[in-house]
Amino acid sequence: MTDDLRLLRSAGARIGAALAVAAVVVTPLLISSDFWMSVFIAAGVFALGGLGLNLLTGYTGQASLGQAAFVLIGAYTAAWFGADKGWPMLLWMAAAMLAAGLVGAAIGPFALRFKGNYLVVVSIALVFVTVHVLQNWDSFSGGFNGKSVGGISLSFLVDFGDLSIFGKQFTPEQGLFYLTWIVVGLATLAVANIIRTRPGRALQAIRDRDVAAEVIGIRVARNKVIVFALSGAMAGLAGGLDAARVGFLTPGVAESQLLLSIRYVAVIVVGGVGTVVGAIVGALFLGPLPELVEEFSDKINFTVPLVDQPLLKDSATSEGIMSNAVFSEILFSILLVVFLMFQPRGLVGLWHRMVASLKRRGTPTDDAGPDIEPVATPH
Amino acid sequence: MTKKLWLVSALLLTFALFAAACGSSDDSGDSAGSDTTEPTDGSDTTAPTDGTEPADSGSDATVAPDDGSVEPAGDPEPAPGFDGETIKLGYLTDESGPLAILGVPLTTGSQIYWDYVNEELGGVGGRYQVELATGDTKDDPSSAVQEYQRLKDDSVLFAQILSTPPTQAVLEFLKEDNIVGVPGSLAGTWANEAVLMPNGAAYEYEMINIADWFVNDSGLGGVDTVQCVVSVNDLYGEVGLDGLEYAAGELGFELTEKRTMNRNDTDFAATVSALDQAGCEAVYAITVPREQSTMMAEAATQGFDPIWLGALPSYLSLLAGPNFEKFYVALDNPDFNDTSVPGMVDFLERFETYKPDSGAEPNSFFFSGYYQQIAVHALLEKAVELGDLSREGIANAMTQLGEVETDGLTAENYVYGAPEDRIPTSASRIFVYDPDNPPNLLTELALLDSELNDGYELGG
Amino acid sequence: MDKFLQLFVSGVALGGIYALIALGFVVIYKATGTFNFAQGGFVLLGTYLTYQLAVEWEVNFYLSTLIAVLAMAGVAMLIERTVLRRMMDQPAFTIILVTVGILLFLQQLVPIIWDEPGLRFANPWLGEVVDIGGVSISHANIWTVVYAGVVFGAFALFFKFTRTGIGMQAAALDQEAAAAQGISVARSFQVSWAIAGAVGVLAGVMLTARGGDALTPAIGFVALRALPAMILGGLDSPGGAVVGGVIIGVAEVLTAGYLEYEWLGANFSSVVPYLVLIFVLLFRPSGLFGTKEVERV
Amino acid sequence: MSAVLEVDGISLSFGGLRVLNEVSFALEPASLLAIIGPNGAGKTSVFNCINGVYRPFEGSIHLDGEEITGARPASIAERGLARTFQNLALFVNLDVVDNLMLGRHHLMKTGYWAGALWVGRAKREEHVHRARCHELIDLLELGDHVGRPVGLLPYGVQKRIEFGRAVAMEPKVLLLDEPVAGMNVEETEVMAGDITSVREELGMAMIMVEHDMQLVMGLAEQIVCLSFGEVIATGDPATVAADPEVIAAYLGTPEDAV
Repeated sequence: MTDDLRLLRSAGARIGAALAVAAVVVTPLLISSDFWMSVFIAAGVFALGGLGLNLLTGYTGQASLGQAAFVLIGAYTAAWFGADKGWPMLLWMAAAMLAAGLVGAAIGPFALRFKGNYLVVVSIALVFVTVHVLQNWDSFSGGFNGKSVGGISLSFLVDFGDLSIFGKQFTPEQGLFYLTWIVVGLATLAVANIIRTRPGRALQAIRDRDVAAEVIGIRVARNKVIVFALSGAMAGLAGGLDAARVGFLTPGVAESQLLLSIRYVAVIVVGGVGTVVGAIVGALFLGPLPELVEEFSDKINFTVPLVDQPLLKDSATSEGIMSNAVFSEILFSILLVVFLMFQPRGLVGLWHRMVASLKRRGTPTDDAGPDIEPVATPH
Repeated sequence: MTKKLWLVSALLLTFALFAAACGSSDDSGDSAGSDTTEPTDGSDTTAPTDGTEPADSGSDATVAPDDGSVEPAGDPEPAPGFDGETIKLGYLTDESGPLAILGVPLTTGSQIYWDYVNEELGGVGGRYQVELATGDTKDDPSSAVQEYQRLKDDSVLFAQILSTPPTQAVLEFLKEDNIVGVPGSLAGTWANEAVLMPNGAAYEYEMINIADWFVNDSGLGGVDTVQCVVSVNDLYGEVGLDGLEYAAGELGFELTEKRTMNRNDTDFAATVSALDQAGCEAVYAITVPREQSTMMAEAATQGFDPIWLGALPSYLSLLAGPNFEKFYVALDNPDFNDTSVPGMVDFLERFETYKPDSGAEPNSFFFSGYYQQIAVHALLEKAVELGDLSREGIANAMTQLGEVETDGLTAENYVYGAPEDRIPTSASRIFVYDPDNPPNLLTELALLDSELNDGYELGG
Repeated sequence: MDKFLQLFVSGVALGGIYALIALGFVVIYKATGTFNFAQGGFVLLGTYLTYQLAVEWEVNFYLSTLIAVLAMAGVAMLIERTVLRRMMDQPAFTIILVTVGILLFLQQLVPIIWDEPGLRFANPWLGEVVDIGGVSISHANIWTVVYAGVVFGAFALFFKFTRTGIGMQAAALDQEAAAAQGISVARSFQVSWAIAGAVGVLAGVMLTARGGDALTPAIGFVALRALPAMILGGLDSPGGAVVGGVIIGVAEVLTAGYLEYEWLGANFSSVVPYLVLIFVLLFRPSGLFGTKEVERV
Repeated sequence: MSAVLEVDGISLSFGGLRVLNEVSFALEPASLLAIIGPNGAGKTSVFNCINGVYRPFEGSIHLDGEEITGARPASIAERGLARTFQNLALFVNLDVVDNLMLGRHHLMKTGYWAGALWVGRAKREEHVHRARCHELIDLLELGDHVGRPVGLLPYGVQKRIEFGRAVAMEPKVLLLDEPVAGMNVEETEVMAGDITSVREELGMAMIMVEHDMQLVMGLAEQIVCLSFGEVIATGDPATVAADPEVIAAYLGTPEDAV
């Protein structure tokens, strides 16, 4: 009777989880390139921030374009405590989560007052204000000049910055890869657990019908504030890890941070809104995309008949219609629109549909899968 | 990991000692530094490396000794970015971000230079063809680091890293991997980094030069002129302002109104009004080109018509407009029509030959991308001569490079070496906007190296 | 006092541009009930089209603007027909994201077509200044205000007196009821997108055609600065968009003029629109002139 | 004070329009009270006042002797009041079990930390309450619908699930807002059976707003008739049905009258 309480209900899910763990363990053993490691660390960072955003948007229905602000806050807090003050890893991680979480909690009350469209703009405002503060709070952030994150500790039980297991020496990038994906794994487990228990159900109830949720005894306000804090904290931790990857932080301009926020949204849209693994799937799909374009650009240079030019420019100097960067951006925008239009449940939904259709072919029972849009933002 | 760190620090130490040894024999050189001699043939002073410092007893510090003679030291071994035939150079530039306006022509200028080397000289050392690989930083540290990681194992060095924040971000990695990088920006602090190979006069010197010129030589104003400044909010704006404030203090004038601006600003109504209301007669512009031109257009609409005194990045050769004839700028490069400068004649000729099909006119950004590669070329030639194109070999070559001749393309030649041994250029040419002098629409007024520069400490 | 007046006039002109952009946001919100981030893309593409005509092909400036206005109306209708029409029953956030995707697409499309990073675009009034009591007002600024006024007036007349306009208001209130009354919801959506595209061109031209190298793909995002103006005025109120635009524009320019170098930080003015917005919303959650959202159980 | 819910002279108005005028009634433990009246009489408004969605400007409401006037809905729910909605208010993307589990939200304690860690009480609690929900699903014969988002289920089933969710809250008082509205005859019978079996098994007090007079007469022990926000009759079903004022109020909608 309580079989449906298991985290991984089907054999397929269990195999999938085992494969995922194996992939994390094996990848650095197979790939030594700092570049690809860096790409996958970045994907892990996106997965972590996306996981938080999915909790907020996918499960609670709170629209936000502010995720980049929390990532920034986390990154700078990590740099301040981890690099400047030399705190050990767990402490700077906690600080990054706490700082971003507190800002999230402070935004929460706005979410009570503003819904849907207004909330989106308030979250955009958060990005503008955060960038402005970081640009100007020199003593904390280094202002416009940015801040070095050199010397940040990656050590807890083992030193991920100088990892050596069974005599196998790993590069710092490989160590950070392990650290990042361990964190992503733990966060995924935590989110999955929250979702299948009382607090997670409450969030979904708020998403589907907040007035009814209140009426059955769910403290909507309190839960919204908590979920903003949680989502912020996860983004903050993602920011801290990204700071360790990049080694240098600048606040950039608000518009570019807004683009980053959109990227986080795209990660969950493409992966699967309101699904636990959606953020990971989306991040692994979208994260390496520009790099793949860059890597395989020579394969895409089929000639366009009229102009007789390769489609892509390998560099800014060679001829072509568009640069690799522009191509991957345009691909990204098209993916976002196409997924929203034709596959709003993302890759995870696509997978479920495929599995369902395969099953149907085996046993001719009419078991049309659920096809309800999971994000139900209050209008 | 630790082994790598040891190796790098041992190497750096070796170079430092090396440079110290060279420097001591060369101490008399002043900032005009026209003697090309010492560093190149002083290179056989390898003795101190072993003797003085116990710390470098470890491993690979021995790369230094095998460069002893002027004779070619044999063909360089394949190394990251060098397969024995082709030398690959990494370019971290902005192809699609806010600085694409600079990044694209800069890289094109570089490409023109290497096309010339490949076609006409047969490549570096007459043998090795040079290829460019670009990574798009979008002027963002995160992308810059990612692109750095992508290119680093396939580049002997980074021949251009555009803009300050990406350079700062990549610097730690350059140090760790001991790869030489050429910043595409002129912040004076770069001169202090062993792995960086700056070009041209630092922004600080540019501002000191133009202030000195304006107050003392221009005949346009003096210390009593109401002078103001607009600077961009980043390291470039900051160091430029630092140089300017130093100059103001030394020359005895006030900066009446100080404004800042952000990259990507589009509305300058308030800035222009404030400058106008403060009665500014001359405005120093430590700004970026697109925004500068927008600000000047706004000034025109408000009927505000000061003298503008710009640093290199504030200027774009496309400038044209009703109130631009009072625009003065400190640049390194000579007048494009000055046939007395041999390097310029070459540049224009090579530009015609190798320019992209789109049919662009030569301008300062193509030019900057071009002339920056002269030093890179000299460095590669040196490394080939020393028979080592590995990272260590190139870093080593830089300590021995000495003065690089630019055939008059810079106001002064840069003398490379270990950081404390370098003699950065500090001279600038002052130009005025001149619509009748295409293609660059500038006419040279002066070439000067302000005396104040000697008293100014870069990165201080 | 001169400084204040000068800044105030500049602020009103900037506000006029914000109002023009915000009007584009409002018309779509009024008809469809969602945000259209692609408005920034209309501003962007429309301005480049105008540039292409007026500068590259040397067509008369006013004629260029008119052609671009018509062309962008068409482009916007096309986007509505091919993308948004299929998404009418989706949640608001999904639709917002689709429009964000369209914005990104247009933003990448433009540099493919026009690959110079910055283009100079000048209006015919460049450098023309009127001096009124010590305050110099550029013709460009006057035209901006005139444009905003004319567009707003046309809006008011359109919604009040034309069949389509009245139908659109009805469709926005209750799509089913409107359909039952024989009002074509699809048609009202299409018209609203066409108007948004057209208005975007005017806003973009006023924003960039001021002589500097101001025409870059980044202006698609500059349009986002008009969001506060729209929200401040009330999402569904054209009059509110104008008032909101002027308030935000004046606030931004005045803070830039008076608060530089304070502890608030450099370029504090760039966040002022958002701070004003949040402040006002805390007291009036539906903006100054917006329709109050009523919640039903 | 034996009544489990006491509504005492509450009045409500919206923008000067008086919706309720000094409405009073009392609900005896384990009984079923029906509120009837023509459309717009204020029946749903009474519910909204009781469960805290609206706040009456005068009068008081006591739940089990405790004043709940003006408290927030969540807090009233925690004190033992559940309701269903005239227009369904289910959590459409969740399945039957989760919807019922949400009904038990206030009976559970697991917070974010415990939930995330899935240890000790969180796990136990989840098992216990889930078992309870499955019992209820069996009682209401909803077993066939487990595992699918309730938004995809037929309307009649959704109505019953909403009823189940309210029952799962184990309230002292259950408010049913038109439980059989829009249902066909068979569905109505099933619903009536559900209501009866819940009363028999669990013995909770209920208030029902309903137009289906046949159902009302069959289930209710007491009827309150509202018209234009005022109570015009109170009493057992036979008395109220015979009340001339009630008949007058229903004129024009004869199909509702018995």
